[in-house]
Amino acid sequence: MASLQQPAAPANERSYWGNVWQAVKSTAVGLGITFRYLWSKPFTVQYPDEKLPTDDRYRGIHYLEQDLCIYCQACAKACPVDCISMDAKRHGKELEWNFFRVDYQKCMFCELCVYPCPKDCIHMGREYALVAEDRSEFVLELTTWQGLTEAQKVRVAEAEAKKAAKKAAKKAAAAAKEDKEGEEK
Amino acid sequence: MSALLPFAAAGNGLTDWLAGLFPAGVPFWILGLLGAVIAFALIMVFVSVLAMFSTWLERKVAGHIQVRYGPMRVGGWHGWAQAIADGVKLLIKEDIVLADADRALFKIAPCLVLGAALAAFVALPFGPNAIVADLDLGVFFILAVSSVTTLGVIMAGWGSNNKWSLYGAMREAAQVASYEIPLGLSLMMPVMYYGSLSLHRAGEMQADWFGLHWYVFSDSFWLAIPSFILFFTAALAETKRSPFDLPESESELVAGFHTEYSGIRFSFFFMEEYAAMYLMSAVGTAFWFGAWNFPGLELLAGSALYAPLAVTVFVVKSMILVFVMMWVRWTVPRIRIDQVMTMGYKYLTPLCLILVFLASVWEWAKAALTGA
Amino acid sequence: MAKDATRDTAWGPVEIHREAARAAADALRSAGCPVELHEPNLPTYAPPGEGKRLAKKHKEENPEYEWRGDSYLLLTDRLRLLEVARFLRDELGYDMLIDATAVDFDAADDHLWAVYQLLALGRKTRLTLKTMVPKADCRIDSLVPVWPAANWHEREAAEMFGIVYTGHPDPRPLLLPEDWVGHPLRKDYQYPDEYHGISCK
Amino acid sequence: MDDTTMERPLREGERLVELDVRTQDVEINMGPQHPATHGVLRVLLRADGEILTGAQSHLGYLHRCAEKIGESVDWLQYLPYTDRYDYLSAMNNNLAYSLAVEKLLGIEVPERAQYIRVILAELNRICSHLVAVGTYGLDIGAFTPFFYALRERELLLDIFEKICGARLTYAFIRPGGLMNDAPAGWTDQVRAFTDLFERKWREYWDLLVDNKIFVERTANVGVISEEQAIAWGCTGPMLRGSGVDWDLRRDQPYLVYDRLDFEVVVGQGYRGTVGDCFDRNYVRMYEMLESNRIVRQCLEQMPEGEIQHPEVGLVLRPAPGEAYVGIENPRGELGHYLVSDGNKIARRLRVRGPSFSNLALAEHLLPGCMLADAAAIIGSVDIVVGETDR
Repeated sequence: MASLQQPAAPANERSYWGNVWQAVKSTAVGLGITFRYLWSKPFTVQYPDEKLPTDDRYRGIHYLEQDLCIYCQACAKACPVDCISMDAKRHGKELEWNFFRVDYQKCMFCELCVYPCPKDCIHMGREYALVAEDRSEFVLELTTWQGLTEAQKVRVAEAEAKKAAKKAAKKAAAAAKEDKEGEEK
Repeated sequence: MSALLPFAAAGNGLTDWLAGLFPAGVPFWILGLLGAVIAFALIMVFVSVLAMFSTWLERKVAGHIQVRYGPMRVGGWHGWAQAIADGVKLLIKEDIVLADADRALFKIAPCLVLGAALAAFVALPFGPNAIVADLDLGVFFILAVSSVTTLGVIMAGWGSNNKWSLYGAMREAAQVASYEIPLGLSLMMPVMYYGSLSLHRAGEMQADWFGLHWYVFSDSFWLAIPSFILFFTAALAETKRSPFDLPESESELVAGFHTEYSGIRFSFFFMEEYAAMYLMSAVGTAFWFGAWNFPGLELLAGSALYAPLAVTVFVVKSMILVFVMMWVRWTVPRIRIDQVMTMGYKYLTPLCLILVFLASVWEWAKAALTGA
Repeated sequence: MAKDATRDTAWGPVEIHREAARAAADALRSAGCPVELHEPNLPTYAPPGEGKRLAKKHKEENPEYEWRGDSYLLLTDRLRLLEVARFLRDELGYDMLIDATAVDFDAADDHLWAVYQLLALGRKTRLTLKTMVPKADCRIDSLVPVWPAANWHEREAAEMFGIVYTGHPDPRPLLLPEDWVGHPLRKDYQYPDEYHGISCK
Repeated sequence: MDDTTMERPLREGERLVELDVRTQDVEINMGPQHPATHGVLRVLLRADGEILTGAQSHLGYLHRCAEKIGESVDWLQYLPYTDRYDYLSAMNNNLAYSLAVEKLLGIEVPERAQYIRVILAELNRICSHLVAVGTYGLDIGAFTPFFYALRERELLLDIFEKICGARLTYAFIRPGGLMNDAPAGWTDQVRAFTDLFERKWREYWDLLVDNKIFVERTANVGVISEEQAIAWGCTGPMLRGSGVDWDLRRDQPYLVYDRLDFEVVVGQGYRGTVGDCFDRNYVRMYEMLESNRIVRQCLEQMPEGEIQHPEVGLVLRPAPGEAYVGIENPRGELGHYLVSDGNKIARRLRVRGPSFSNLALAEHLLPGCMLADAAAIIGSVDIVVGETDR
């Protein structure tokens, strides 16, 4: 667009009638532009009633795929502001979740917690409005369940039973061995 | 508008109408006082409604010019009740008077400002008969009284004990005092044309040509149009509207002279601003744009509809000019104080003087040619 | 696509600045100024797998710390800073002081570095000028008479590192409150427990 | 004001009368909360009526210890903090920091990443200049251009949101490349914007910059001479507005700027003196168009490929050493001077913000101007207090 190239500096029009003319002309041009926009459709939306869609990559409030999480703390370590805190108890392979909290007073939505995750289980969500009456309410709990799920309980019980059985078997074997040794003596 | 109906029916002068209602022998001062109270009440109601409507309109105009909506929530259709909500909020808000303020001046200032603006409405012809007092010096009275607001602004600026407010007040003083001159001079052209300072007479004289014999369409149109532009520019400065809103320029003086005001006192300044805008627009309408005259309106003369319609025409015409003021405000940047002075003294005043000279020659020549 | 001669890396020209540093060092030496030219190697990225252990390797291989990066001029006698600065500006065309700051590399060190980034608009070169400021006598000449740009940078360095810039026209603290205790960017800085009744922990 | 003071020798019979008028200057606080100081900057003004007789900036209200934080977080963890110095040009800040870390690491990012970086940096420059020009209008008293500028900025923010997910503080250009590749349809969106923008640009020019009142308010106000700009270390539009033909993108090219064809816009006293407020604004206006051109060329030249250097992980350990990289931010040269001791945390992280140096000069421009010019001059410097205070 040739018209948008930088123009050469004009002679500084500073004569009396030049000033009058420029003032009237430039104001008229401006009034024309604003008048056109007066009748155009507004660009904004009525926010709470009408929400613009956020993009797929939008960085909003996190969501956690809790069943994938292995409690490795990689996200918490990567966080520049230490806003992620988590606690879980390990039962062998199973995790008994206590909490997984993100403090949204600190969080700056930089997405650095998402990259180091080995299981790809923490994501930036698309929610952005977070309103609370108390500061403590900005600390969100991302887990959907605490403690053990029923399935986990079953698995833990099975594992423990297995362990106990193994132990018992070992004990029995040891006892048997002892008996045997005793008999031999 | 219904509030103005008794006016319209009143004939020329409220006291005459009142005299008819009371038995003869009631002292004149009682009628006068009663008339004054009624007139004040009517003007107050009119100005309140006007200010509410204007704030709403201003915000809608600003919004739509700026590709947004403006207020949309309160009251349903395009937030029409927003101004009422704002008014109620301002009324019930705490009235803060600063500890270090000059309390007397601080409290008097808003009343003085609004009072002066209201007083000027007395001489406005809303319709052929709807005028509180048809003064022979009508427009002179309006100019004189409305410039009293400056005093109030200076009191507010000084009384606030805030440096920004003081700056606002000083600017107001300099600006309004300067622009009285071009404002008065630009009114000389229509005054010479009509041969009268009365706005009511100006309205009557523009009734010919099927209601279109407005000053801007008359044989003096080549004087009318530039003189109106000059008048309008000076009126913008007089009413502290952008680009001449230096006394309250928010990017420099925070909020200028009303920085420290809140609640009802603030709303007085607010109402004054819109009242002054309307006042200047009404003077412009009365002198340049045919006052209450409109094609076809004459046909209704004598019917009951005539008076209210005439008032409506006048108010609508004035509101169009108010709209132009708003439109200008949301288009142009703000002038610096020395440029305001330059513009007033080096541009508007000389141009007005040139026009006054031309107009006097023209009117003289017309009179000489027609042998009047 | 032909590469411009002024650019040799994606992060900007390097060779030109090295060349400029050499030239400046020669000129300063011949003018009798006590400067040393330091030309560390440019950092090279280790092959895959070794990158993360780079620092460790460096320490093992070079107990003395191999220093890498931009070449710089080290002024050995800090008392002649003003003279050197004038020479750089007037004779060598370094007409712009981009940055003046200080570095406290280690709490155990007995000196700070005062670091100046210079830019020659005409020759399109940069130069880093460094000098040592002993912590025991933490004062150095202000460069405001040479480059007014040093004004705020020196004020900031003064409050952050406790360097006294002698001859500075306006030595008030800039970013910190007037009554702030300590110099926060020193490595031995102790965080205050409270400031005007506000707990800092 | 030009013909108010006339000093001439006394004529015959004249005598000079000195009036014993004692006036006292007013001291006014402009800020920390003031509409024209663009954030929490406090300028203490001394004024004789409307004429300013002195000015002094007080900084530090927004000091967030960026450099101290830099000495306590990882190299990569510092990235989100760079967004926050000049929050209007966060992409450029990311880029400046990433380039400095890459220099320490000794790596060059893949070509596609370089092109996307340039596109993002230039779009971000438009974004930042739109706010600069718009808020400058606000300072002068014109409200509407600000909203038009924000409208186009919104489209840009959508573009940024699409590629990185954030709208203001991106943390997207990271040492070693980019956080993510451009999604499908992104380049089309950018191209559509570049076409639209040239049309809309004309509106700002007609409505604001060409307006007589705007010209009167800015021309011959706050004139910075070439020597002054250089001596005070002004960079960016401040320097170019004063007529110095200097642009790091051309004179010390980084990334792929040496392959792109663009003009360096220099103030030429378009409406008044070279180096006045109008020229600085003029430079910003035309730089937007040049950035638009650069974006177009990048879209054409951009190759396919990787966007991340293969060996750069999430924990960086640059070799012991130091690096200074300065790039052309919308407001001037943003330099990072990094000192590493080979650990995963910086030893010293110095940020040289352009607004910081530019503002240092501003207070020297104010005395002698009018009170309203204070807003015009501080606005034309276009500071972001997040950067002056860091």
